[in-house]
Amino acid sequence: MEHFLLEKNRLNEFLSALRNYEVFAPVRKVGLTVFELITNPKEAMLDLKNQPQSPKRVIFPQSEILLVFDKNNAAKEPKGRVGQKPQVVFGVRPCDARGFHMLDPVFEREYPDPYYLQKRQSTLLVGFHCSEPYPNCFCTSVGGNPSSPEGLDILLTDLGEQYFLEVITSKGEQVAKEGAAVLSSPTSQQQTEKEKLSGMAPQKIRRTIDTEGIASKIEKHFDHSLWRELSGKCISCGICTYTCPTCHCFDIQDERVRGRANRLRIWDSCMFPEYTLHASGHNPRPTRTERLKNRMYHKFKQNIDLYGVPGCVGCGRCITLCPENVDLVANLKVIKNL
Amino acid sequence: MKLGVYICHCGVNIKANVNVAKLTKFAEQLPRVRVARDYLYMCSEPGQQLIKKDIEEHGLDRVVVAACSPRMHEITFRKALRSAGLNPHCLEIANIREQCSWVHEDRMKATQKAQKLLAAAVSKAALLEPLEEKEVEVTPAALVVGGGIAGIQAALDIADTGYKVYLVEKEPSIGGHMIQLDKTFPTLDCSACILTPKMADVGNHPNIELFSYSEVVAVKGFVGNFEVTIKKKPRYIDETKCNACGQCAQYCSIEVPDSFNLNLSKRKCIYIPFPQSVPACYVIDPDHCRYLLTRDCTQCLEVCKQGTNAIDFTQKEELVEVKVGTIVIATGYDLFDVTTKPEYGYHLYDNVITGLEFERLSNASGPTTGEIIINGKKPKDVVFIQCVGSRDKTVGNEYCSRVCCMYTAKQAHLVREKLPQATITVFYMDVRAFGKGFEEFYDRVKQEGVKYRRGNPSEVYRRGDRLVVKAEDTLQGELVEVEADLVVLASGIIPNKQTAQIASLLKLSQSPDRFLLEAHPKLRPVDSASDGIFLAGCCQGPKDIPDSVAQASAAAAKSLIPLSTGKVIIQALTSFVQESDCRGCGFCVEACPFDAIELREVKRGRRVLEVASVNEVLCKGCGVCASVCLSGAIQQKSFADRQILSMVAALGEEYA
Amino acid sequence: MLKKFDPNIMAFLCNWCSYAGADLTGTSHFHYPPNLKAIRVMCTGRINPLMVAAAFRHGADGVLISGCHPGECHYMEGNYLARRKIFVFRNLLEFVGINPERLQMSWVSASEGKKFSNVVKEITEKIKKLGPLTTFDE
Amino acid sequence: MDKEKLVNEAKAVFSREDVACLIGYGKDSIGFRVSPIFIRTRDEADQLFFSPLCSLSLVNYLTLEKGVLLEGNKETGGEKIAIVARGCDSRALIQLFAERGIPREQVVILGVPCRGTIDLKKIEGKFPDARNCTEVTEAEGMYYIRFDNESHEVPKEELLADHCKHCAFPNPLVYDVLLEDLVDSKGAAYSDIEEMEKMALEERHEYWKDKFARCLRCYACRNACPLCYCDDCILERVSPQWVNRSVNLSENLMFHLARSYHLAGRCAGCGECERVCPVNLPLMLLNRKLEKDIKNIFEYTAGSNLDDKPLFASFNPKDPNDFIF
Amino acid sequence: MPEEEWKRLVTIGRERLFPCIQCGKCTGGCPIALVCKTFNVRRILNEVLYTEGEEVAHNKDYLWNCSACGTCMSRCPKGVDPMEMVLTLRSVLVEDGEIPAKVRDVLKSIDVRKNPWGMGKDSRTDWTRGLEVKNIADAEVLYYVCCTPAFDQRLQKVPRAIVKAFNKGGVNFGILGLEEVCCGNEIKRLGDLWNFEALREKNLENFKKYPIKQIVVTSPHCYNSFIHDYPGLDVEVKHYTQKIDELLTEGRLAFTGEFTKKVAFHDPCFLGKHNQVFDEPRRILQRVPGLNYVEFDRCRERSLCCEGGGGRMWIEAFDAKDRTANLRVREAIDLGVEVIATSCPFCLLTLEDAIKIGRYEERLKVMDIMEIIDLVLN
Repeated sequence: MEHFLLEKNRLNEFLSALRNYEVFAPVRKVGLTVFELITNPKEAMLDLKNQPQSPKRVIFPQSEILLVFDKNNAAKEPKGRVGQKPQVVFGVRPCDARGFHMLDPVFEREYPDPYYLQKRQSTLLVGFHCSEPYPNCFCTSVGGNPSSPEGLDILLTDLGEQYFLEVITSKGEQVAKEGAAVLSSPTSQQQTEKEKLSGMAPQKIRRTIDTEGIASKIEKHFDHSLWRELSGKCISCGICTYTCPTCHCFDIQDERVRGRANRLRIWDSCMFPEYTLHASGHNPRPTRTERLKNRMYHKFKQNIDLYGVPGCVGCGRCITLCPENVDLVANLKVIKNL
Repeated sequence: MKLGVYICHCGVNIKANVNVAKLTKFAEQLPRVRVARDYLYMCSEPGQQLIKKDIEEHGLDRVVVAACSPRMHEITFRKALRSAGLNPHCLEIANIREQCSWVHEDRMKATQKAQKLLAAAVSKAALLEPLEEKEVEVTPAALVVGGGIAGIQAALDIADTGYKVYLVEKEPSIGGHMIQLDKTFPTLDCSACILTPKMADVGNHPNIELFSYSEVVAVKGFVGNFEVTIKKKPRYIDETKCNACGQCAQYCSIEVPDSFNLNLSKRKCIYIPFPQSVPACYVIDPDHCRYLLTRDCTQCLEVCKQGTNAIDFTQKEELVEVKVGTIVIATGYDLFDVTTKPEYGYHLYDNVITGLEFERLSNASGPTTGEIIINGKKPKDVVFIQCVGSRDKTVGNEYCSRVCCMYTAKQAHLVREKLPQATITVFYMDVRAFGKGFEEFYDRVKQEGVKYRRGNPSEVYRRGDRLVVKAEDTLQGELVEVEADLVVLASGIIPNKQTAQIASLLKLSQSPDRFLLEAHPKLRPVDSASDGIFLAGCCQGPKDIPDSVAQASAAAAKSLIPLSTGKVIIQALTSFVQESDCRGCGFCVEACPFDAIELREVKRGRRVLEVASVNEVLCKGCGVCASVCLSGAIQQKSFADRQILSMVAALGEEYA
Repeated sequence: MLKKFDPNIMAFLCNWCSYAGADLTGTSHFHYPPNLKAIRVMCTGRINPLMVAAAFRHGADGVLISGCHPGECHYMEGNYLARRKIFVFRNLLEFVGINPERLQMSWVSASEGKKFSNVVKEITEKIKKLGPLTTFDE
Repeated sequence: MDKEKLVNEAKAVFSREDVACLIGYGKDSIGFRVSPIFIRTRDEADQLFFSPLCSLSLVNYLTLEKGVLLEGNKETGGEKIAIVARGCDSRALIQLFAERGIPREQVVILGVPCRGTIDLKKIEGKFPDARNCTEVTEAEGMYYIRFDNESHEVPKEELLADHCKHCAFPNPLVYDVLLEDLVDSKGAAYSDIEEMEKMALEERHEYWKDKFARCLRCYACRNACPLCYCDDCILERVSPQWVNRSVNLSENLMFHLARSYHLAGRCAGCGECERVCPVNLPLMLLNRKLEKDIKNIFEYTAGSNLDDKPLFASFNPKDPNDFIF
Repeated sequence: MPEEEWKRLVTIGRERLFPCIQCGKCTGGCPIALVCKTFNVRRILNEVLYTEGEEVAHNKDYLWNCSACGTCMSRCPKGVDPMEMVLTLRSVLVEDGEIPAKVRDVLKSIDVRKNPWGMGKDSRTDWTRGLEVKNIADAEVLYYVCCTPAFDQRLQKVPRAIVKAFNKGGVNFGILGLEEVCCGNEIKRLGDLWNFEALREKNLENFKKYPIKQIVVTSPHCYNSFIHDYPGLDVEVKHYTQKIDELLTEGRLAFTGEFTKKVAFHDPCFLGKHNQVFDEPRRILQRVPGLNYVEFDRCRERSLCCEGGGGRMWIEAFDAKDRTANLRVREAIDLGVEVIATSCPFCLLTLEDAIKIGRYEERLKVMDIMEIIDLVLN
C-alpha cells in the first residue's frame, strides 16, 4: 500500500479534510485523555500515553440503546443509529487496534451482532506507532507489537517534524484520498528512519512474560489455594474490565424514565458479584477469588480455546489502573511457576 | 395482577372540574388495569356494590379509587374490599377532589393532574401487599383531664358504665369556671345549684378516682394502652383526715387575694376554694404560708392538732402512674386578658370590670353577697361592651366566643332585677342569639328596658367622677358619649393557657385559633386526630354549658367504644425487616421514637449476626426507620421505598 | 415558539398535618396552581432524600416536603429528623450546582389550609423563575 | 517509620494465638506501588513496611466479603484480625465499630501516626519511568526519594495527596499498639470547599457535569470505601431501582448523590474513593463538603466518638429552620 | 409614582376593606368626629365598599378633615386601616386636581422650596445663629431638624435647646444645613405621593452621602416618616426624647436646675399611637427636679389628638364646631396643670393657639420638653 508524509503542522488540515466522517480523537477532559467526537480538529490531543480508556467504547459504547418503546409498547429502532456517517477513530494505539480484532469474532460468530458490526464496518482506525510504551505495557508477550499495523486502516509514525503515513487497507486509502491535498511523498531516508523506529520499539517494552503453556497451567491448577492469595487485595470493582480493550460482557436492560422506555445494552463486569448471581440467590462465583480466577481463565485459556489467541493485547491498563495493584503479569508468572 | 379503577364524580364536585370520562378512558390503558369505571357517588352503597361485584366477577387483586381524600373514605372502601373477600389494604386512593377538582380552576389542567395522580396510584397499587391487622387488649379505664363541667360530665358517664375513671384537675377543687358563675342563661338557673350535686357525685363515685390539685405530666403508649404520669402537688393537708371544719383558716393570720372571687375579696393562706369544694379539703397556699416560707408560724397546725390533725407539712410532690385505654381532654378555657385593650381603661378604673367579675359580684356567695356595689355605691348607669377580645384580629382572636352575647343579656337582666332604677346600655356589633331560648331571652331583656346600641365602643375615659363610653351609634351614624358608673367588658374565651402544653404532651393539633383540633369539623367533632383521645368542652372551641355537657357525653360515649369492645385493632402500617439485607447497624433502633425496634441475633449460614426486629405493637408506622436505613432492609408496609418510588416515576411521566 | 414552562412539582406530605392541611385547602376551595402533585407519607421522617433525587431524576422541576410544625409531629420527632436530612441534602444539591430552592420544605398544620395554598403558589412561582431542571434530562 | 519496630510489633501480635491475619502494607516490585498484604504467619511479618507511599486504606478489607481473609475461608468465629491503621483509618474503624460493622473485640489495631501520604498519580506523573523505588522518607517539608539508583528531593506539598492536606486527624484515635510517637495535628480546614462554595451555582453545575459525565460506574469508589459495606448495595437493586444501569450523566449523578449522601455523617475522610477513581473524580470534595456542614452546623464529626448517635437518627430542636416555609 | 403602587393604593386598598364589619370603632375613637359631624370614617369605608373606589373621593371636602392621628388604625378589630383609605382618597383628589387653595400653596412650596412653609431655602439654618453646629460631614449622628422648628421663630428655641443638650451630652452630631429638605410625612398624608416620592429620593440621597450612624429628629412626624415610609433606609432613627432619655440614663446628662410646676404630658400622635413611644418623654419629665408630674386621663394609647397632623396645620376643618386642641386645653385646666409639656412642633403650635382662644394664658402654658430641659440643664 501507499506511503505518504504528513507535516505535523498540517495535521489539523488533514483532519478538517475528513468532512464525510465523524472524527473521534483523543481529547483532554478533566485531566484525562479520552476518545470523543470532535467538531474542531484543534481539540484533538495526540497523547498516546495516559489513555485510561481504550477506544473500544466508540464502537461498543458502555450504554447503547437498542430499541425504543412507544406508548403502545411497540419497539422501534432508536433515532440516529441507522445510516449514520462513517467514523474515523484517530490516534489509536496499535494494541487497542488489535483489541478490535479480539472483539470481532465475538460479535461476528454464531449470532452476528448488527449493533457492533454496523459500526465496526463503517469505522476507520487511524493508529500511531507506539514509540513510548507505558511501564506496564506487555504487548509483545501476547503477540502484539508497538508498531504493528494489525487492525488499523492507517498507521502514522512520528518522525519529529512529520508523520510517516502508511495506508494499510482500502478503507484507509479512501481517507488518504480525501486528505491528499496535505499529503506528500516520503523520501527514502524517511522510509529508513521509519523502519528503524519500528525495529526499536519492541525493545522498549519492559514487562514480559512467556505465555507459553499458561493455559494448561491455569486449567491444571484451577482449584489451587494460591488463587485466594492472588485475589486477596482485589476489591471487586470494574476498573480492569471497563478499561480493557477486549472485555466485552454486557447486560440487556429495559429502562423507563419520564415516559421514555428503552431497551439498552450495558457493559457488565465479571468482577461484580451480581455478574453470576442466580435468581435463586445462589452464586457460583461468590467471592473475588473465583471472579479473579475466572477473568484470567477466560483471557488465557478459554479465549485461546475459542479463537486461538489470548484475549489480551497487553495494554497494561488493568495493571496501571488497579487501585490495589492486582498485577496481571505478576499473577501470570505465579501461575506459570506452579 | 388485576386492577380495578373506580372514579367518582362526587355529584358535580369532581366532575365539574375533572373530565371524568377522559380519566376513565385513560385509566383503561394503564398497565394491569382490568376494569375502569366511573360512578356518581363511589362511596354510596351502589358505588361500593360496583367494586364488590367486579372483585368477584373479574377476580381483581388490587383496587384503586379516585375520589375524595383517603382521610375521608379510606375506611369505607377498605370495608367494601373486605366484604368482597379482598384484603382491605389492597386499596389505593387517588385524591382527585380535595387536592385536585376543588383547588384548580382550569379544567384541562385539573384533568391532567388527575391523570397523574391516578397513574401514580395505579402504579403503587400494583405493588401493594395484603396486610394483616392485629388486635390488642384494652385497659378498661379512662383518663379525664380537667374537672370543669365537661370533665365532670364525661367522668360520670364513663364511670356509670362501670369503668374506672381517673379525673385530673389542676385546681384544689373540681367545678371549673361554671362554679364561679351566678345564674345561667337563658333559663336563669343558679349555676352552683345545678353543678354541686354533680360534683358531689364525682366525689362519691366508686369508679372515679379524683386527682385534684394535680397535673398530667407524661403520656406514653397508644389507644387501649396509655401510660399516664400524674403529678400531685402537695396540699399539705391529709385529704383523708380533713373534715373542712375551717378552724385552721380562722387562726391563719395571712390574707391573700381570693382567686376564686377573681381577687375581688381576700381569703386566708389556708383555705378551701369555696364551701362546696370537692374534695372538701383545705389546702395551703405555698407562696404565702409563713411556715413554708420562713417556718415562723404554726397557728393552723396547732389548732388542727386538736381536731383531726390533718395538716402535714412534710407532704411532697408525688408522681402517680396510671394505665388507661382512652383519654378525654376537657381542659376548658381562660378569659381573654382585657388589659391588652388599653382603650377600655380596665387597668385604670375600678368600675370597669370583666363579665366574670360581674358574676362574682352578682353571686350571693360572692364578695358583696350578691349586691351590685362598686366603689361602695350602687351604680346608676351601667354600660356593657360586647366582643372584648372576640372577633378581634388585632389580638389574634378572629372567632366569636359564642357566649358573651347571652351572658351579657343575662347580666343586663340581673342588673335590671337588682337595680330597677339603673339605665342599662349594651353596645354590640351583632347580637348572636342562636341557641334554644336565646332569642326569646334577648327579647325579654330588651323589654325590660335595656338599651341596645349598635356600635363597638372605641374608648372609655373619665369625666369628673364618672366614666364616659365613647362610641359611634352606627345605626344613627352619630358619635355618642354615654356616661356610666359601671362598665362591664364582655371578655371573650381563649384556650386554657396550658393547651399548647397538653397538645404537645398528647401530640394533638391546635387549630389557628389555638383551640384543640378535632379530627373532622363535621363528622368527628369530639375525636382528636389521635386514636383513643377525645375532646370535650371549651378546649375544642368556645361553648356554652349545654353544648359542653353534650360534647362531654359524646366524648364519653366515644371513649367507651374501645373500653367496651375490649380490643383495638392496631394499625397495620408497621415497619418490617428484610433480614437478609439487614447489616445490623442499629441506625433504625436509634432513630425509632417509640423504641419499637431492637437488634436480635440470627444465624446466617455459620455466621451469627444481629439484625433489626420490629415490635409491631409498639410500632406506630411513621417510617422514620426506613429513611435512615442504608441498605433498605427496613421498610414500612404500604409505604416501602419501591412503592413510593413507583409513584414518583409515574408522576414524572407526561400523559396525553 | 417555545412552550411555556409548566413546572412539574412533586410533594411529599405527611398524613397528619400537611396532607390534612392540603385537604383543608380543598374543603375551603382555596385555589392553587395544578403543578404540584402530592404523595402521601405517614410522616416526613419517612422521606429519604434519595426520593427527592429520584423525583428530580424522574422529571420533577421542584420538590416540596411538608410536615407538622416543630414539636407537633404526630410521631414526636419525625419532622425534626426530616429537617436535618433535608437540610444536609439541600446543601449537597447546591454544591453540585442544583439550585437548592428546587427542594422546598414547609411546616403546614392540618388547620393551615390557606397556608398550604400560599406555599404551593410561592413554590410554583419560584420554580417557574428557576426554569426547567435539565440536569437529569439524559 | 522504623521498620524494625513495625515488624516486631507485628510479630508480637502473632504471638497471641487468636489473631488469624494481619493486614498491612507491603512494597510492590514495580515503581512506587504499595500493596495491601495479608500476613498469616509470624515469619511473613518481615514483608511489612510503612512509608509516605502508603496512601491506601486497609480498613475496607475487614468488611469486604467477610471471612475471605481468614484461614481456610472460615466464617468469622473467634479469630481476630490485626490491621495497620493511620488517623483516618482509625476514624473509619470507630465508625465501623459504632455501627456494628465489625465488633471492636475482633480487631487488633496497630496505630500509625501519619504525616500525610503521597498521591501515587502525582509521583508517577513526576517520575514516570521509575522502576524500583527503594526508599521514601520525609523531613522538614521535603520528600527524599530513592529509586533506580537515583536520589531526588521533592517539596512535600507537590506530592501530598489532596485529602491529606486538610487532615485534622493524623493520629490514630483508637489503637491497641501505637507504633510511633503522636504527631502534631491541626484543626479541620476546608479552604478547598470554601473556594468551591464561592463559585456561581451554574459554574459549579458545569464543573460537576463535566466530571460526572466521565464516571464509568466501576464502583471502585464504593468498594474501596471502608464504610460502604452492605452485602447488597441499594444502588444496584432493581426493586426499588434508585439508579438505572445506564451510564449517563443523569444516572451517574444519581449514583454519586446517593453515595455521598449515604456517607454524610459517616465518611472518615480517608480519601480512598478519590484515590481509586480511574477517571479522577474529585469525590472527596463532596464528602468534605458534607463533613464541613455537618461539623459546623450539627457539631458532629463522624468516627470521633464510639458513643455518638448516628447523625440522621438524632436531632436538635434548634437545627436550622430558616430554609423552611 | 410607580403605576403599580398607584393601583395598589386605589384598587387593593379597597380589597383591604372587605373584612370591615362596620362596627363603628373607628368613628367611635375618631377625635375629628368629636368636633365635626360630617366626618365619619366608618361611613367613608362603607361608601368605598359600595362604590368602585375612585369616584367616592370626589366632592367630599371633609376628606381633608382627617388629622391622620391613627386612632382608627390602632383600634380596628379587623385589622383594616381606615386612615389609610382616607389618605388614599385624598391622593385621588390630588391626582384629579381637586385641592384646597391652602394645600395647593403648601405643595407648591414643597415643589419649589422643599419646605411646606413657603420660606426661602437659605433661611433654613437661621436658627443656628450664635451656636456652633457641625455639618454632618464631620460627625456621626445626624440631627435632622425639620422644617417647622427651623423656620418658625417661636419654635426655634427647640432645636437650639437640642443642640445645647447634645453638646453637653457629648454627642458627635451634625446637621445637613441648607441641604436638608422636608421629610414628606405631611405631604404624603396630604395625598401628594409624587412630591413625597421626590422628597424621599432626595433625603435618601442625602443620607447616603455621609457616613451616618444614627438619625435624631425633632419632630415625631419626621420620625414616623423615616420609620414607615422610607423602606431601604437602614440607619437607626430616634426621636430626640429617646436620645435625651438615653443620655440621662447613661449619666452623660444631668439636670441641675429646678422646675417647680405641675406638668402633664400630651402625647403627640405620631410618637405615641403611630410608634408606641410613650415612656421616654415621661421618664425625662419625671427626672426634672421639682416638677410635679400628673397624667391626663386620656393619655398614651387613648391620648386626644390636637388636630395638627395629616396636613391639618394648613387646613381648617370643614363643618367644625370646635377644635380638639381646645378640648385638650380645657382638660388641662380641669386637671389643674400649669404646663402642658409636649414633644412635637405641631402640638406645640396648636395647643398654644387653643390657650389663646380660651384666654388661659395666665393659668396655662404649653412647652416643648426641650424648653423645660433647657431651663434645668444649667
